[in-house]
Amino acid sequence: MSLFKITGLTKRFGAMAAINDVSVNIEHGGIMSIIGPNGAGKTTFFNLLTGFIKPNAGQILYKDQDVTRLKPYQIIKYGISRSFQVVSLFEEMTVLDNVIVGTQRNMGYMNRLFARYDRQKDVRDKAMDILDRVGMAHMAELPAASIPHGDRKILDLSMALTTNPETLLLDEPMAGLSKAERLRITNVIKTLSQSHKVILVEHDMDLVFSISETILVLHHGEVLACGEPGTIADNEEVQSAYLGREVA
Amino acid sequence: MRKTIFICLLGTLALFFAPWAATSQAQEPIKIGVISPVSGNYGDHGALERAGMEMALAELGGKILGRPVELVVADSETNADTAGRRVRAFIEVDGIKLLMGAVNSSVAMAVAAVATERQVLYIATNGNSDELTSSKATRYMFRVAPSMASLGRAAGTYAIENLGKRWFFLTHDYSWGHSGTRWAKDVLTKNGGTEVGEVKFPMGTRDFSAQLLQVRDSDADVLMITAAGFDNVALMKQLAEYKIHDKMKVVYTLQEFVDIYPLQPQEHRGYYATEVSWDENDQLKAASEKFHQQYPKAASPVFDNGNYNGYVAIMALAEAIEKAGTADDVEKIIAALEGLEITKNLRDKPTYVDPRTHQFLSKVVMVEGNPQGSGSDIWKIIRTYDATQFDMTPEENPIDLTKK
Amino acid sequence: MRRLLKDPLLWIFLVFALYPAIPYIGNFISLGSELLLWFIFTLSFNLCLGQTGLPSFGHGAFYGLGSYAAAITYLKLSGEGGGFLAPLVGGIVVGTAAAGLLGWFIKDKRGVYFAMLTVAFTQVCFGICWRWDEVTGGEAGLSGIVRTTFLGIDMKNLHNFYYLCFVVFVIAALIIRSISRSCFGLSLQSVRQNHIRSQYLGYNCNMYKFVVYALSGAFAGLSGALYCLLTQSAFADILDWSKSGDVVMATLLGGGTVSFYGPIVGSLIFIICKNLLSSLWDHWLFIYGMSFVIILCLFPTGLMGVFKRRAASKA
Amino acid sequence: MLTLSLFLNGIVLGLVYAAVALGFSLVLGVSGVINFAHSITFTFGAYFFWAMYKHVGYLPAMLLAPAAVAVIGFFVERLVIRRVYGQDPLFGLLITLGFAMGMEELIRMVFGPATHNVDAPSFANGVIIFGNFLYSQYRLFIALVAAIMVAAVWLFTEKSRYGTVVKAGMFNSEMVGALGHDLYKMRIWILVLGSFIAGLAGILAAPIWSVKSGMGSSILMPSFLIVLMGGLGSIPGTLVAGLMVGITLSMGVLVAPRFVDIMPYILMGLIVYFWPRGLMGQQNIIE
Repeated sequence: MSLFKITGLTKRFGAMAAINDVSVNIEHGGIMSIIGPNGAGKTTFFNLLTGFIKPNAGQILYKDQDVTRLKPYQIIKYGISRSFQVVSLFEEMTVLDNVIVGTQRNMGYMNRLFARYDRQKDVRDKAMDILDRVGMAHMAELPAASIPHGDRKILDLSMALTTNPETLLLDEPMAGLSKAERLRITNVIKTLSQSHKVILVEHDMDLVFSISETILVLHHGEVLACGEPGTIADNEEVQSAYLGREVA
Repeated sequence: MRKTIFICLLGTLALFFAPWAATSQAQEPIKIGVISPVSGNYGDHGALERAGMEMALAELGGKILGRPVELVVADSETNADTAGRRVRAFIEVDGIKLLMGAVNSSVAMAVAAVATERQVLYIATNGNSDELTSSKATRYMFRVAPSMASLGRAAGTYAIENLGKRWFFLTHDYSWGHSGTRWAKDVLTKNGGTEVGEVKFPMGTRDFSAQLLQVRDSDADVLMITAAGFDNVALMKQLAEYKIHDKMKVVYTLQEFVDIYPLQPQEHRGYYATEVSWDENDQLKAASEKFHQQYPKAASPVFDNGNYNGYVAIMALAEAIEKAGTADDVEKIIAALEGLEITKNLRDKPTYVDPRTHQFLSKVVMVEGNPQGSGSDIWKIIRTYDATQFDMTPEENPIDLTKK
Repeated sequence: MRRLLKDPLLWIFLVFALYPAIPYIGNFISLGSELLLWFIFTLSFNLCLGQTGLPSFGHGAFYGLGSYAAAITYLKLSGEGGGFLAPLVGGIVVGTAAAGLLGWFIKDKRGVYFAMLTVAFTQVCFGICWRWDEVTGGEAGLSGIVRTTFLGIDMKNLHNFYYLCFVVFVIAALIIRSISRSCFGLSLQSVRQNHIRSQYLGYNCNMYKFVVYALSGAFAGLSGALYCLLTQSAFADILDWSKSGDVVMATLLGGGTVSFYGPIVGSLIFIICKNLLSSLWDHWLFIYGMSFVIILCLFPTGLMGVFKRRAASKA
Repeated sequence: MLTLSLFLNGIVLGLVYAAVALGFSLVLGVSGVINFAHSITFTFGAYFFWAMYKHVGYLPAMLLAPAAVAVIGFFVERLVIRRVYGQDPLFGLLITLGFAMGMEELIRMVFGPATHNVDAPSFANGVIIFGNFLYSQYRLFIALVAAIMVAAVWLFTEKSRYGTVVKAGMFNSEMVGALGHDLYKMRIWILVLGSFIAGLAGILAAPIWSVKSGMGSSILMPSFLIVLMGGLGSIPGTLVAGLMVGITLSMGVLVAPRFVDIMPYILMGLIVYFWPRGLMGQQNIIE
């Protein structure tokens, strides 16, 4: 059975259909990239998948369980987690505390009334471990608001790991990163993809075609094409959509 | 960082209490704690009350039993919660044993609660609610203004005898308003009148068009109103605007000179019960003249309920202290006050203090608005009743403060 | 032990433990008790505003309902026979129930709408209490409540009652502080700072808002009940939204949004300056209004915000 | 017959309340500031009108007084409101609330605490009577003026060029600034216009409610409720919500006369609960 089974998914904002009758199956394992010009509905697709907004029509099955109507904090339990296109952090907390918020929830410590959050050794260790994996351990005590943009993007990604998910939805994790940082994150994504299913929204075509097993092309809220990088590369519709010629 | 908080705490505490520390002088003055509104919407009513007190004190030469008297004022902000706090500070810090004042009943009740707990004397000047001298009466509280029983029944008696038998009631919807209507209804039913209808309107109502349309729609020949404060000023204007006076006679169970004075002459229409009228006798006329000179900016140019009650309160306290021979023993002063005949009340007949209910009993004056009048001549006296005739009888009000 | 000495809460406890002994200031014993109750109320209010970002502009409703509940429990239940605990429990129960009920209905609302719904709630309560003569005594309020003995200590004595309030304040302050520093406290902070990200980490934000609102209602009910016993009466005036505005102003003045001690410093200055100003000048409201504007314009995060920023710049 | 006159009276009241809330809604919509100093401009309008209408005549005073209030509005913007743009709206609410409290006491100092009286204009002083039905001409006059005010502001925001830019400012002030419109100047003009409207509303209310220092605080809450119910920045919404409040207050006398004053709060609670952004509200910079 496939990981995601999406049938007839539609979401309209007023007259404009951001996602128009999308039906696609997403398989287990490896990296899948979603590409498409700006405004193709990629972020809306992510919002629908993670329950942040409710679709007007259609159904989403995750491992054959219906998650269409669930809210984000319920979908997390199924092992789905996401990072954000526009960095979304807890600005007044330190880098470590940002991650601790996730790990303490995951370890079930979140409702302790009298246990001091900064003295829970096991929660801190798990958080530091996650920061190690993305190479940010040295920034643990810095306020999240003061670290450079690149590191904030990586912190956003690492917070998605705190709910030890099976499926990771990363919304443009590379946007605004320096060359070195892009390399670092690509390796992180590669190692993650062994253990997790990674769904990536990305504009960097060489990166997309080099690391992804399957590619889904969205255009005006509809599925233009879905398949191996090879078939997508020489698909005229995809090229015309990107080169701006309207399909006849 | 820790030390800064500590210093800041101590600093503000010390800063707060400086002014009060400096008030104790050599010869021990008699301190009277006056609690009435200073700021806010009712500030001018409070000022009027205090002016009456100051004037009475001046006439006594500022001394009782030879000791100088000092009026210590606290702002009640027409709020029971704040008034209670300020009065407690009076008692605990300044050791004040004599309290006075309050423009509305909720503040009077709050101060009475503190006075009972701390066993100090409190003379409520202007709260009219019945509870003050019935269900919530306490040994440590006296009340100068007549109860709504006297005012309501006086207005009701005059109306039933002269104006008509079909009444419509317009009631300010809080406990004071209810008591005014209750006593007027008492007179109505006892004299075979019929109640055509009643509308209660909430505090803070500024627009009475809805209520007055209902009044016009009824075929009553008397509109009995119990309303006070700024709502009442707006109501008076709209009574004229909707030409209610053409259709029926308008009667107020209590009206303040201060509320009507700023209105247009043609809005001075209707029959009102009031506690005092400045032109009752020459003594009051002279006193009003003197009052206007000393306090030109006061809310009322003449003696109105507010300043008259303040005046009588000081005179009563002075006579009681003289009779008791002490200004410090509260129990003795209470005993002296009970049954006291207050002669310096600018009236021909002294005010009698009923020992059973601690209610000051004097007169209730019925007046009729004078649309042609100008300046202070806004109404003319049509009947004077003796308050004892209408106050709550022992059956209606079983309270007896003389029994321990 | 050394760490304990550096803890500001300990210094605050010390100051207020010695408060009655302070030469001149100590005479204001009732004001002292009231300050302690006001601290409990503003600290629990700050659990909503400073910790979870809930602008509860009608929080006075739970304080007022708590004091009414205590008065009614006393008059109906324990009567003359004494009974000091029943009114306190009544206050807490009604405070929690009212906050829970309102919290449940507005748990998904945010910002201005949340604030206005709480104001609507407190105004409706005020309207009802002001008119319901049979139960709440209407405008004349409820009186005739007498502080009897509690655990063998005669509560009529003001100093005993002051120290009862002090003990309750110490317990409440420790509980609230530990909550604000606990894992649960961090969860609340995550709801305030970024409720979208917090949902994606698995937190049911609306439920947290409801729970913290009910919890703070309990403390507000408790302080309201103790206030009723202090004044031995209960009036509808506390329920008016301008009273609720006072608690918000005090917390902001002190810097509640950035520091746990903000509400304490804020309410201390707020109550004292209000009393001090009003004895100095008839039109004190003008200074009061203007100074509030100036302070908040210069120090948006309130006084404690200034201390914190200077401490941070030194670090 | 009574219900009909109460309904008509509700419409008249509704229009006045809509006009009162108009200035508040405009400022809240464009600059995202909850301007509680609105009550001050309302009160100043009434006081200035009372001070000048005997010397200058009724109609000229109806233009001069609000103009004076607009000048005060300018200074209010420079002194207080300027610091509040872009901050958390509740912060703006508290600062302007403190400011309004201080200014109210200032008015009391300058003009004295007593109530002043403004009598209706000569041309609308009488009463219309047909059959048993009676209605005061003055209330119809102010309903008319209120309707004109609401229509004028609606036309201004919907039709005129400057108005459309202002309306766009309501929904995305950064974008409008980015497009080259001097957002800085626009906000000042909006507050000045808002003060003008509030001053005019104060003049309409003066003869019925009489002029006193505390009159501003009594319209503050109703205005805020109306704007929330109608939807932030939506002028038709303010009109509809104003009418609803007016009718509730007027018809409420038939249902439960005792609880008429808390009905608007209950109404607001219901509407905001089911329509989170108000009847006609859209996403706004407030959120």
